[in-house]
Amino acid sequence: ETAQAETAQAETVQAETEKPEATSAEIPSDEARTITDLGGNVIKLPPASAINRVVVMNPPSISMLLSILPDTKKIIGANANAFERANPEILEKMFPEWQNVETGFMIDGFVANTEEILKLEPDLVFYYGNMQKPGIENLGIPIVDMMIKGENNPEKVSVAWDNLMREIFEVEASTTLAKEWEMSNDKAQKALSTYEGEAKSAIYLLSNMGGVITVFGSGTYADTWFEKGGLVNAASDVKGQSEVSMEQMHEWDPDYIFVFKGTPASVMLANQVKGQDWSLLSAYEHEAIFDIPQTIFSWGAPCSDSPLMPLWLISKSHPDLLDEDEFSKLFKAYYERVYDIELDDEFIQSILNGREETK
Amino acid sequence: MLQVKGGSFGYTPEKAILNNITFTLKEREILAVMGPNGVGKTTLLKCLMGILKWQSGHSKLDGKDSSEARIKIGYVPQAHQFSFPYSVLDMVVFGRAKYMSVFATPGKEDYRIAKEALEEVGILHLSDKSCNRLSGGQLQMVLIARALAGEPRLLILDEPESHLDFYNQLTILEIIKRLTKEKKIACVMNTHYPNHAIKVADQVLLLNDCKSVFGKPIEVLTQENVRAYFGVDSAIVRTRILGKEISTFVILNQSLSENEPGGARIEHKIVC
Amino acid sequence: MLQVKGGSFGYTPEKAILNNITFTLKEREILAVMGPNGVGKTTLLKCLMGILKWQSGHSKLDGKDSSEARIKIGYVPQAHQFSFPYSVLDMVVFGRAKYMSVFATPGKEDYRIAKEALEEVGILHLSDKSCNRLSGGQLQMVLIARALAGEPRLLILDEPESHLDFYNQLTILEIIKRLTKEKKIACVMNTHYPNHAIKVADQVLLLNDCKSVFGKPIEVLTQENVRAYFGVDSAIVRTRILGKEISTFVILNQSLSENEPGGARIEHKIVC
Amino acid sequence: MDGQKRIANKLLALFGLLIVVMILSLFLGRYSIRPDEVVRLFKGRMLLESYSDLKVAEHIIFDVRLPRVLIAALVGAGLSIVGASLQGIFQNPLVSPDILGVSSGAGFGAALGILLTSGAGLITAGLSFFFGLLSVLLTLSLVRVKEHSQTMSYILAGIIVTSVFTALTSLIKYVADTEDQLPSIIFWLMGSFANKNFDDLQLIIAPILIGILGLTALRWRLNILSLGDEEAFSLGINPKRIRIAAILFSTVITAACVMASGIIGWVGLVIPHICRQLFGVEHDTLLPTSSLLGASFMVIVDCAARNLTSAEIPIGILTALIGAPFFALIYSRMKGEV
Amino acid sequence: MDGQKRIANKLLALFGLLIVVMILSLFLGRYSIRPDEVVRLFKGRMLLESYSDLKVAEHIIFDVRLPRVLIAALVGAGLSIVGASLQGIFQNPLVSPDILGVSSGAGFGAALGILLTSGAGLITAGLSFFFGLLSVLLTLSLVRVKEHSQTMSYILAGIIVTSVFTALTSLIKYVADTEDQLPSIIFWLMGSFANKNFDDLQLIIAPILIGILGLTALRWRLNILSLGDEEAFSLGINPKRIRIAAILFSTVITAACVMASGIIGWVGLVIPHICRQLFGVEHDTLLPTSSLLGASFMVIVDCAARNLTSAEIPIGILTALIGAPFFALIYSRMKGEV
Ligand SMILES: Nc1ncnc2c1ncn2[C@@H]1O[C@H](COP(=O)(O)OP(=O)(O)OP(=O)(O)O)[C@@H](O)[C@H]1O
Ligand SMILES: Nc1ncnc2c1ncn2[C@@H]1O[C@H](COP(=O)(O)OP(=O)(O)OP(=O)(O)O)[C@@H](O)[C@H]1O
Ligand SMILES: [Mg+2]
Ligand SMILES: [Mg+2]
Repeated sequence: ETAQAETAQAETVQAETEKPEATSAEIPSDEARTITDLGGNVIKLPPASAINRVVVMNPPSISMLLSILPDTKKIIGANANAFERANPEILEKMFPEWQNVETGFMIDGFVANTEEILKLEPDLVFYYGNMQKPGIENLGIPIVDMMIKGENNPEKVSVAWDNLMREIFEVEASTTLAKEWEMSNDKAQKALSTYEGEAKSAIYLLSNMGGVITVFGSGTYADTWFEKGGLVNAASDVKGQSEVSMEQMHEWDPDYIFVFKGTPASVMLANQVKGQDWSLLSAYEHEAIFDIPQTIFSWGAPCSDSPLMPLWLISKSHPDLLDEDEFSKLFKAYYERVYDIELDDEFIQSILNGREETK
Repeated sequence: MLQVKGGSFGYTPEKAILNNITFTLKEREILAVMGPNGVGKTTLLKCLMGILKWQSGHSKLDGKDSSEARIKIGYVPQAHQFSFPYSVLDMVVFGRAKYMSVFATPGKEDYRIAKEALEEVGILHLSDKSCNRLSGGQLQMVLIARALAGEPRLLILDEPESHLDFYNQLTILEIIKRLTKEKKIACVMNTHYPNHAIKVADQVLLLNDCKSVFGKPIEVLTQENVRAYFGVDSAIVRTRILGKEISTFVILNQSLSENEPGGARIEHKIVC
Repeated sequence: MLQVKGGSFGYTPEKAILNNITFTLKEREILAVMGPNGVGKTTLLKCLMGILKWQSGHSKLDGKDSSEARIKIGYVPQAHQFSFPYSVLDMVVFGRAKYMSVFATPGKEDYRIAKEALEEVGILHLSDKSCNRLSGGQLQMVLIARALAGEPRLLILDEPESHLDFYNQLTILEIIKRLTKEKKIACVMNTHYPNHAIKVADQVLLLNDCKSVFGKPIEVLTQENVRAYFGVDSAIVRTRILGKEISTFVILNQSLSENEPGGARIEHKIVC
Repeated sequence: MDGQKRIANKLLALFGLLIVVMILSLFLGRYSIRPDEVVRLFKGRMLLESYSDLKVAEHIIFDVRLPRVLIAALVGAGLSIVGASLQGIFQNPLVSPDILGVSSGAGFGAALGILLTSGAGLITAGLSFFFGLLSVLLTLSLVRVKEHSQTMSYILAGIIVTSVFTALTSLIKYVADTEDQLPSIIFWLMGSFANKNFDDLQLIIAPILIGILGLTALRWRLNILSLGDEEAFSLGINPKRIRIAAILFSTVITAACVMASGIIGWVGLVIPHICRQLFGVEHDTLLPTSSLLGASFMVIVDCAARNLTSAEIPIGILTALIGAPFFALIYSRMKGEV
Repeated sequence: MDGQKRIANKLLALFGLLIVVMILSLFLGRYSIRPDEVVRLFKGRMLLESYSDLKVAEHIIFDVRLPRVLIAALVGAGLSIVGASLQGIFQNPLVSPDILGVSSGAGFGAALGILLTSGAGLITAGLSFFFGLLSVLLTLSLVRVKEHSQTMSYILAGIIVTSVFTALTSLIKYVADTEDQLPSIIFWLMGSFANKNFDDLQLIIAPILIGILGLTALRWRLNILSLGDEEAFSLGINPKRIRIAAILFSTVITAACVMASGIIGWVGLVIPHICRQLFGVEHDTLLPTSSLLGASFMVIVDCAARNLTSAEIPIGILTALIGAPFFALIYSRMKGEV
């Protein structure tokens, strides 16, 4: 909501900071409009109809574009990581061209190669934070910052992304992400309102790879997810993302473990991780280790499916309050509302069953 | 020209190596420093040079503290090894460094002087050879040439004749003598060879832990002194060969060879 | 015991330093190698030692190729510098290394022998001193002791008297002589001092680029040979002092000092 | 020898320190176990009893902490003794255990393993060890035998091989999956003792111990090597053979260390310097003291890394932050004898 | 001097090579511009004309490629000349430009800058440069003046300072925001010329050129330093003053290089070795040839990095992969003279 307010304000502000060559040649001045991006920059943009070639440098926000853009062919460049945390079948459905999108222009998945960007001739580039800026500024191409500094609330982030994209592409729709979030929050509150007793503890296991266990402590998305899901973060004494030892896991001994990437939950539940003994953890005993679902993107990060995440968490941690069948229905309905896509039950089940071990 | 007054030095506070060294050397004079191994000859030279600091007393060159007058001193050290293989000519040109501003490189004049110095010691033909491919004696000659290239007022040499064949020994001694006389410089050299001292030195400094003798070679290198300082019987023999009288220092080592070798130096060590 | 036959060596293919060196050395004999600077004395020793490989010919020790018999050779090199400050005793014990298995460390016996060697050269009192705090002469003594600690059959010394005061020069020569006689070993040493050769050597090898002379000192160090090989006039003077006759090698340098110093060695260089 | 007795005493003291440090660090960890419980568990182990109320504690002490402490000690000892040996062999105090390319080779092997198997299993460990050895063999084969200045030749060859393997590792990082594999590779290369267990210990114990014993046995010979080749040769020993032997032992140790815990720098460079200041330059004493002090140091640092925060602090940070002041202290007491 | 003329010719040839390499690399890039268009654009620049049909091409050549090529050349020249100088000063062929802690200090400064400002702006650059200088001043202040073996003292002090700053950098990485700061820091430290522009060039041109000129002016004195302190002293010059001067020039260069392009290893170590083989050990020739060859090398490598793939290959990979065989070739032709 704050982002929206800012945007509204900024529209009246004249873009004085803009370098002249960034505007005059590309955009006929009468059609020009200005918006304020999430980094607070005021940007002159051509009308939505003139934006036909879009490059997205940060992985998760591409999911917003897919939910908004009528013509996904407009996306011509993306960060390769955008597709790694996605379910290929859903990608295929929503973005049939995804295999042909240019990804090579990113150096180390981090900054853009100027000459490659220019070769793509984009009308608009989405980037994430000042660090990605050097290669793309002053090219005469409008660039839009998608990072809200210091914001760790996935609801705020995903809503801001959604609103900004809608504004840029001038899309009017009945289902905005803000509305979806409202519905999701209502649902979650209602379900949890009957719960009494101590909040259960959980760990957001970022990854367990090659003997290295990384978790999300406080100051991360985990804060919001667990709060909305009626859980407490067992790792809240850790700041940010951090490597921890198995001994520390025992000390925390969380009730639930949610796995973002790396070794899938099934392997840990089978206690088959090389060199790690999971069998003495409570979560193992109660089979309470789950892979965070991946659809258009992983639900562990802000994306256009984010409103589903709290409800999924509740369905796992409090099946008595919101059981899996009910969640499947909510999931199905969400996809119909937001993307106009019908998912069959079997497919939904396969997504909720977690990931396979990749070799 | 060179004055040393009450100079003392020790590597450790407990034990002084040099005690109250005092002498004066005039222009055109050569001083030979003699004494047993480890008595402090090299240490004395390093003090004169300013590499080591006198702990008491001082040495003055032309009235200036010798560490300030360092630019006027040419030094040929005792032992050597190089990590970078410079050519002989380049090595000798280094002797010119002190005359050049920090950012300068040697000019034609410097190379000319370096070549002259090489010619003077008779190894101009080695100019282009790499210093780490020289024989021990050749290297010694190069270092002497380098000191000469610095056009010193005072030349300090640590055992300049070591590693040289006896032709070169004579050559170097002659050069030192000639330069000292011609160029109005003074010279201090360590030597283990009384013959060499007798041949070229105007003064001899006989070093010892507590007492040192300074004077003319013939006066200093007496049978008594040599016995007291080195523990060896000796004599200076005068022979007439081919119509010329030659003084030669001879060691009378029968006493030694009849005793156990390696035994104590019976008459050595003067009582302090 | 030591046989060298037709030995040749050169650092570069174009120019051989050593040509067709042939000599035989018996037990209890000392060979003095002489020659001008850069003629190849050190090179010869390194070839004997096996550090450098003969390019033709060979040298045999007790009938074995000398590179195989390396364990029986003690070597004292010419120039030195250490990066690690071992104590004198430790340094001398290194001489025992060749007798020990690869994984062994020196035992009591080794230390005893090392101390004996130190005593033999008269520097037992330096045992605990660090090698990088010794005077040049002291270091030379340490290295000689180290070679002795290896109980060699053949002792090779490169200018062992350099840097030594004349008492120590005599000591070391005496030690070499005594060991050679007593322990039935042979010894090859470089020297620039004819007096030393005359005093201790049984044989002298006078080296030159193309021709070398081998024989008894008095026979080899003739006035003619010295002039031909070194370009210096000399004589062997016999004096009677304190009832003992002493032979001393004397250089008659008037010819030199009257000529330009550094000038060409007029009568030098034998025609090959 | 009076000196030898004094050295034996010092070694004994260092060994005692190591034992104390190791036992103490078994008592410390993020999972809270009361000291009396630890003692009870130890007793239990010896009496072959097991307490069901202390199941987790038992697991933590014997399966988590114990192997980790042992590995840290082995790696610390190994890297330090290798550093001390190689510094002597190459007569250069800037030489560290990875001078001949072991670490870069082993690092490459591990990265390759992670790329191929997406995990840090036996294959990764094997590849790491294999490429560690291979890189040094490559270095040795590059060394020209006729070379005059042998040690420089080794060092230059090492630089070449190191740079090639480092580049190849970067190449792997470059093609690796940025989401899963890349972080694993980066973490792995950063070096850590987190989550090491008895399997890891089993892998490295033999090579490291053999290497340490080998180097210790060679210790006196290394003195002679440190005098330079010509000198060693003239003392009647074959410097090349000893050098090769020492290099091979060192390589085995370093490769095993990298295999177990990634690339841990600094220790192998600095511990020998500290020991040289404290106990003298003789390899005879330098090698055993370095390995004992290195082991204690590493156990202490790892204990700190485990305990200070709930997140594992990368070992590299702590090695330097704990080691640097220590080193500075020793260094300021030095008398310019290096 | 005949020799001097020969050297002048070599320098001229190297300079020519550099110019050719720089011009050629302006023609090459991922965005295809026809050679004739490049030529036209150059003409246009000189005639102060601008072609509207080549607007993008003009931007790419003059605002993207040109500053980048210039920066690569400066950094290559700077690091190489610093390596050559410091190797001489410390009489140790393993010395690289970061021996006294510059790189680690500058790296820390940059990491701190990124942490504080979340960006790589002027503040980050300034902090980087500042801490680069500071680290060397720290090192110098740690060096005991009375020290007997001066060079070892410098090197050990450098190790201490380096390790502390490296640890501090890791600490910053550890507390940095993993979302955007950490990748920025890692990316920055890895070293890259990607997305450099004239602002970056302006920042580094003065310090690097001043440093190169200073070192070149000192080049002959460095010969004398390389003989060792006592020797230099006995030749009537003050080794300490020259050493400090050379170190300060080197520090300014290295700090500027790190500020511009992160930590690029290897070049400063290897180019001097190559030049020593090709042109001899005299610093008189070694310094200018190192800087010219280093510049050409860096421009070539960077050109390859830009062109080979669309996602730039990190410069560190290519430096090693291109440089190593080259180095191996030179090395195998060496005659053991190092
Ligand atoms: N750096 C040092 N630190 C401590 N003691 C030293 C150092 N250098 C030399 N000494 C000691 O000081 C004494 C004098 O040494 P110096 O080198 O001056 O002797 P010298 O007279 O030149 O001997 P030589 O004739 O053998 O060259 C010796 O006993 C030596 O052991
Ligand atoms: N490593 C080397 N490479 C090439 N040439 C060398 C090398 N070492 C010595 N030489 C040359 O070989 C010749 C013989 O050297 P050597 O050291 O054997 O002489 P020497 O007789 O021992 O001289 P000195 O009496 O001065 O010690 C000299 O001309 C020298 O320049
Ligand atoms: Mg001396
Ligand atoms: Mg010789």
